[in-house]
Amino acid sequence: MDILTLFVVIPVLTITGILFLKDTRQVRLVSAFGMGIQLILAGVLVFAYLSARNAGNTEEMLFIKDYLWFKSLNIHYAVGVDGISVAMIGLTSIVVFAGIFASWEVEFLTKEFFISLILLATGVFGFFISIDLFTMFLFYEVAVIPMYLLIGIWGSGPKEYSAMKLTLMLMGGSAILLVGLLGIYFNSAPGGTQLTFNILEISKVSIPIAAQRLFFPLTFLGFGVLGALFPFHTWSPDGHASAPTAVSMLHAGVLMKLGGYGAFRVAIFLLPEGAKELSWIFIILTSISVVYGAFGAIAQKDLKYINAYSSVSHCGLVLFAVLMMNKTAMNGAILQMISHGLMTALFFALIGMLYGRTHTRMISEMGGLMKVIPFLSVCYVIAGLASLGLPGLSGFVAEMTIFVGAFQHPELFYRIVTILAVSSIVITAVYILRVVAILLLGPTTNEHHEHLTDAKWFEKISVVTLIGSVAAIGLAPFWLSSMIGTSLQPIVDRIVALNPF
Amino acid sequence: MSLGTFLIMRHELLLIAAALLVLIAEIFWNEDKRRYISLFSVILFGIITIAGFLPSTAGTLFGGMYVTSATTVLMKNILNIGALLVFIQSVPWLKKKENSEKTSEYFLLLLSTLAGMNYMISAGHFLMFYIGIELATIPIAALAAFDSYKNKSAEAGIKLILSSALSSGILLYGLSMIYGTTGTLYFKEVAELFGNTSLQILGFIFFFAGMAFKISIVPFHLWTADVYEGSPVSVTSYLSVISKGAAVFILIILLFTVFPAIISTWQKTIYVTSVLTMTIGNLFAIRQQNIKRFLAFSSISQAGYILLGFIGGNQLGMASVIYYLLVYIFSNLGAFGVVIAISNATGKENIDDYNGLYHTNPSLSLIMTLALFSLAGIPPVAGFFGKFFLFTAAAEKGYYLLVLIAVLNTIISLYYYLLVVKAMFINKGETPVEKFKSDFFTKLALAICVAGIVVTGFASIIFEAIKNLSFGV
Amino acid sequence: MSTGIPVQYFLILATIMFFTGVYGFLTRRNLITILMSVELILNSVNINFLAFNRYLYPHKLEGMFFSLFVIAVAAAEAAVAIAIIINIYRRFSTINVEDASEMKY
Amino acid sequence: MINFNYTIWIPLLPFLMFLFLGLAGHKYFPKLSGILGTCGLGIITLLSYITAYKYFFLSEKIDGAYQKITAVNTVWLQLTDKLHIDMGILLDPISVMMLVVITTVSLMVHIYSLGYMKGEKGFERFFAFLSLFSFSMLGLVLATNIFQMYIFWELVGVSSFLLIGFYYQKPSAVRASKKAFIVTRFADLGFLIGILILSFNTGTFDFITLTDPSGTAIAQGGGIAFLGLSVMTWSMIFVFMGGIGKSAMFPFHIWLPDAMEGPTPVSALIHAATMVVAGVYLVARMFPIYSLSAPVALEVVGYVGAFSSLFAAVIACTQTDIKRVLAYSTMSQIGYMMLALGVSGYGGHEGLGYMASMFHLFTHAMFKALLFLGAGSIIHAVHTNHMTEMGGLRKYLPITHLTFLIACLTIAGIPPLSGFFSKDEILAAAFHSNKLLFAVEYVVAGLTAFYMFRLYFSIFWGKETHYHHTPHEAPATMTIPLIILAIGSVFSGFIPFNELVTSDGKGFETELELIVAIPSVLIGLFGIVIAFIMYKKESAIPDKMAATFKYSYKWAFNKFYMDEVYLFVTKKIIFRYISQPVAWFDRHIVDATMNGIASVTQSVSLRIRGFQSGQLQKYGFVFISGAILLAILFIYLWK
Repeated sequence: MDILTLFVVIPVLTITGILFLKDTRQVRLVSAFGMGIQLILAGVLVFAYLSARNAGNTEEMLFIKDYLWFKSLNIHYAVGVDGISVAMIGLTSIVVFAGIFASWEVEFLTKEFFISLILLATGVFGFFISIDLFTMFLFYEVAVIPMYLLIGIWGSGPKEYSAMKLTLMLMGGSAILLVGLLGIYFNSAPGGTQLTFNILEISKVSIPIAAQRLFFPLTFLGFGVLGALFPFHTWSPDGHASAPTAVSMLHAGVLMKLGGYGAFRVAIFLLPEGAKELSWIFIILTSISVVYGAFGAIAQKDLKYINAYSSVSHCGLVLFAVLMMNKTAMNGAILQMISHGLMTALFFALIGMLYGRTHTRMISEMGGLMKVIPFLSVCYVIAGLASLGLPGLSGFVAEMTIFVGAFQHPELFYRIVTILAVSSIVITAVYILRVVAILLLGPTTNEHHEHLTDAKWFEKISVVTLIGSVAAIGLAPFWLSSMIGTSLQPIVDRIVALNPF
Repeated sequence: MSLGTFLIMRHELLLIAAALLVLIAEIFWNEDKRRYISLFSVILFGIITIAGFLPSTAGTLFGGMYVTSATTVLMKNILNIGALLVFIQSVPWLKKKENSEKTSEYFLLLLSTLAGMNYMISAGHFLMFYIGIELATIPIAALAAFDSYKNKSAEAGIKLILSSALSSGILLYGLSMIYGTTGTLYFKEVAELFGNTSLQILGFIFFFAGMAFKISIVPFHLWTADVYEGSPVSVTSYLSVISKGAAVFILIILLFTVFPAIISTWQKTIYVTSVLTMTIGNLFAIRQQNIKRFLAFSSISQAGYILLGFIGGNQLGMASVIYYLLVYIFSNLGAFGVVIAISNATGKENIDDYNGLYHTNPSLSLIMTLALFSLAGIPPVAGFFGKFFLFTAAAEKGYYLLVLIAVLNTIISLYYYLLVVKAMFINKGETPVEKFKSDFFTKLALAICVAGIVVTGFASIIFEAIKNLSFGV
Repeated sequence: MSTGIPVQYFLILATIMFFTGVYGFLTRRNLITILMSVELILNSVNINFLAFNRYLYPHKLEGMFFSLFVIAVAAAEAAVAIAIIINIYRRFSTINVEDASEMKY
Repeated sequence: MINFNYTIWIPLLPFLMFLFLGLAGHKYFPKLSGILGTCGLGIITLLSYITAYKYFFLSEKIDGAYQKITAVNTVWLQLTDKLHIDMGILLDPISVMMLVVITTVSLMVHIYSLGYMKGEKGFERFFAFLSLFSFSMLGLVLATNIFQMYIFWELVGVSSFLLIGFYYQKPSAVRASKKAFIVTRFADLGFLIGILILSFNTGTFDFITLTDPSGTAIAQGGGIAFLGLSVMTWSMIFVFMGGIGKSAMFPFHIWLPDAMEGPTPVSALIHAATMVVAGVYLVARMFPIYSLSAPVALEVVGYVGAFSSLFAAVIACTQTDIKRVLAYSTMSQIGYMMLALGVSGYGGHEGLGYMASMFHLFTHAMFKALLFLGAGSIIHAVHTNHMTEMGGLRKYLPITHLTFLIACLTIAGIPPLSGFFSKDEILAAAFHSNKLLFAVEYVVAGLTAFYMFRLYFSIFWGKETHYHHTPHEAPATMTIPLIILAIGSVFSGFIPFNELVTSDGKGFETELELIVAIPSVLIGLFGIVIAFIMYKKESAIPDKMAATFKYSYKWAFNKFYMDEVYLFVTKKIIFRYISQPVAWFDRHIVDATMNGIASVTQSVSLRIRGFQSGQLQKYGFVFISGAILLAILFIYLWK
């Protein structure tokens, strides 16, 4: 068993283990144990990856394992990672780990909850390790579908409506994506050799330009829906608002990253010429996402809605950067995915914890919580500062990399929209501070909130894990950035070879 | 020509023998022993199913009227598996007091239809085909009206028999034109002599309409929902899976081997009808309250997806169609199995009645969910693979737009499948289905279905085997 | 090759019969009459087969045999249909086709 | 070469102190954290003085010019092949000077706070934040590249936010901190855009490369034009926008008066002496580019500075909150510094304005910190900010009174106090290059003297006010810093800035230009006299004056309604006319479209249900017509 497959096997084993348990406490412990192992495994993977690179291994992907699955269609179960996937796997395991602790107090159908949650995680891990489009797509859908139950059963508010909307829109995206993938597959051998789903092999041929024009928009749009591309983002506010804490964390933190990662790994990498030709359309859409999401967040009253719109804005930035098609911007996109993943998970975790205490998410009904629950409040402020791009926390690193990268684009149009996107940092500051000011600072407005208890141990584990990661990336971004940068080189080389700027 | 050559007709002969045995048992067994008729039939049929997998040789009989090949054997085996599941599932239903008198009739009729289907699939001549198709249809009308004390059942019976008579008429009318223009009814010869004249196309369209009726392709599908709703659940499941499957098999054989000359015409026909079928099927399914009617429309839209495998006329297409049917058998019978179990236990057949089912009968709900996800094409269950291959087959020939329409349709279908899932898991039932224990047969059938749903997808060997036995135009 | 009535006449007759049958199927309210209309359709098909066989392909008998089988199958079909119609009559106390429409939409 | 490696500890130590106090202080040693923080800062101050000594007196000069020394530099984040953000320490005259200023004032403020903040809730938090601020500010001035500067620029912004909002349960403090952060953030947007444009055109962030007067960066940037101005000009104007925000120049000054909601030591440190001069420092840091490659941008700097100084001085004359008066005075003085930069040239005697600006920055830090700490001492004693509620305090607070008087005299430009020298250099520089700005500065000089002494007389003389508790002098922890800073204010004018801190690093000769100096002293005295007449004793003159110039007084008193303008823009335009419509649009148009697709599907589904009528014959009809239609379609249309 290779190390990468373990990332799928361990969650599956955990699920199997949970299936045979009756006691809620044991279910929690087993989940935490399984995901703890997963976290350790991710650490091992990072270490193994870095040492392999240091040892001079310059292959595009490492730890490649390839098993023929469906011979007639040349479908393989093929896994492999480069720095980007390693980083994403790291992110996922952190968020999942934190998510387990954030949902420690789920009482209703606990067993089913953790099974669905870990199933979702399985899909995400599988997605990131796959280098075969078929398996990638398979895991992608595996990750999406448990959302329905997770939101529908354990959610709040208009949960059924939100769950349905979210599922249908995301599956709609994946439907469009499927056509794009099939298009790539059937154009993967213009020389008449065997068709393939393998990303690495497809990247070595150049798909006819007519096909690229057709399939780039489909593929990008397909992934874009999950990446909350305007105007297909509306599942996000409703979905996040209704979802239980851990699900919001996982969804905004990890699942939305599937969109960005896929757009980058498939749409841009495999169809670079089409991307180059048509990127302007999506650049406009993503720029709208970035600014529009931020403005949308200002006017919201519900904490989760604010964060959902903020995610639209931040994830828009990911797609925006990916479309800029240069190394720095793409590097920024990956960093932004990781950074946003961590901090939005942190946000949702905190919102969940606040909700668990105050039983409301309306900012107007809370106030002055800093005095009552200082630990959570300080964490909230830190999350906010990370979100608005404070240096020293991860958001800054990612955003600056994106902005500098995007601004290196040779065409004036792209630089001007970059300035537009840059302006989102101010709007972000406005809505973050608005919330912080109303929610945490000032006198305690609601007398029911005067005797709330601060974070419990498991909540602290969840939050501290996330803050630690956010700060680690923010303070010392070099290793992560260069790990991603090295992995981006082949992709960039390919893009540059095809589209000399 | 020795008697041994008849052995290539093994499937049909065994079925007929079994039918006779059941009949004999019915006649000679006394009241006490009759209780075992269903068990006897199931075991008998189980043996037949297993025997179907014994290696066999290809060949022809009756001067080419009967043709068998590895492909047809495969198709028959798939049908056998499905029919076996239906047999097992219907045992508890047959044990009910009102049905105990008619147990052997039920098996007898089912076995005859299955024999008809097998003949149809193995036909090398339109006469054999016609006899097969009628043998497969007429007894089913009797089965649809099986619940003779229920209005709906009678209505279903009459709707089925008259519609199918009309469709046979039209099919035959088309066939007569084909005969008139080619002068032969042998598949092989028709294929050679078929041109592209207007009369032949007219004949083909009429013929196609008759076949489309069996597969319930829009606009020839209208009988489906009513008959599915009215018939006893076991019969419905048989209709939706086995009858439909057999018709799909023969249609793909006919299109690929008899009508390759007018491939461009039938591709367009398929294009139009498949878009109509999935869309209309889905649109109707959205609103359904009766679970059987719901599954009827779902099965109509499934037929639309299946047509995607036809359209390319490629080997991959045929393989994906056969494979999808195998998956579809497991998935749909899984869903029907749950419906049957609940219907038998409580008589409830509405989606509303499923509210809160998970809290009383978790395993049934899970099986239902699995089956519905498979029907919707959600990984990692087999339905995902099935749909993926169908779409791949269509995309291989460049029908991207059709694939897009199809995948968008799957979203609608996902919506209504999720409605059922929602009912079971999320909705609070005021009078939920009580907790009940299923008997051995139900459990067995559902276990096989679940195993099928889970394994068929991952085990690539199944698809590869089917692919090797398939052929293109 | 016999002279006399040209083959077209048979075909026209068959077509008229076919559409009469269809018309009857669509308009008559009595289930038995509908069944008879179906028989009309099947018989028109028979005429087609026979005429084609006799006039165009006289050296083989495929059409002849086909129509024989069609007649036989039609009989079986009618038997089942009538049985069901009787059941309908028992349940609905009518054999008007429009009354057998409990299930719709 | 002298080894400057140890300078890494100068910013690092406060950072560690911040982490230490922030994470552990609350639980384990809430009382001790003040002492710890102060000791830490004391060490840094010592290091800074050593560094200054070594840099100015021991390091090697080339061609008589101080060299820019990169003491430490490491790549923090590689962006493109050429562009990388470094973290490092750059020593040159201005950064070393700033080092001294920051550590000195910061140390004073730390010591002062030990007394001032004693017993406050969140004592340890206060010192943690102060450490964070010190770290950020030191990082800012020591930055080796513009991006590092931006990073610390943001960090000082956030520490300022945290400190203004220190009394987080006070709604006005919360509002003020929010306002400060958002306004400066908006300005920083300009800074960032400026950096992007600059780096795109020059391919580097590095200060040494960028500001090398003979380097390629300066030569290149002037060439490319966009909308009539060179790209370099654009980028410098944008960069300056950041400076405007941080230094509270018009029109981004509105946060500064409100920022006085923070504890007074904070106002002294951040909003008087150090952070607010970051904008000046920024322009000085980029000065060669402004001067050589973007003269238009430099003019903008000059005019913005001049206007702000006049604007703020006028408002300061009408305010009654003593901290607000000081805040406007700060804004006015920074306007001076900006103006000085704006009129300066590069190199040698041309660079007089540059030198003067830095000089004034230095002296201003001393006397303004002194003023604020004095004000803090007063507030500490009488528990109010409003000078209308004070009077005759000279008896109760002798030390405060004396030091405050020194500071007032210094800011009024009375020789031989330090303010006289630095202000005189600025006036001289303006005199030689731009007479209009020169004239404005004369007016401002008079106004400054007037409002400072208005303040002084109202507080320490004027009517005898009755106090609840008899005011008493502050403890030694508070008075010692006052005394030290007063000494600094008196004597720092004699530091030979013309030898040490110049635009090109080379020293040059300056002499006192009497033609400029004498009128300026006179106008200062004139202002003092007027204030003496109006406020020495309780008199009706101020009210009469206010009545006479009713409208202009009202305008000035209401700060020319700038707050209202901002409120209008943010509340009305952004919130009501952009955000809410966006939110509405999202819910009711975009989302409704998505839901619309679903409901259309539903309604279509309902519409077509008639096909499934349950009537066998209708089914038959559809069947037949379907078959016939298909046939027609394929025989006649698509064949």
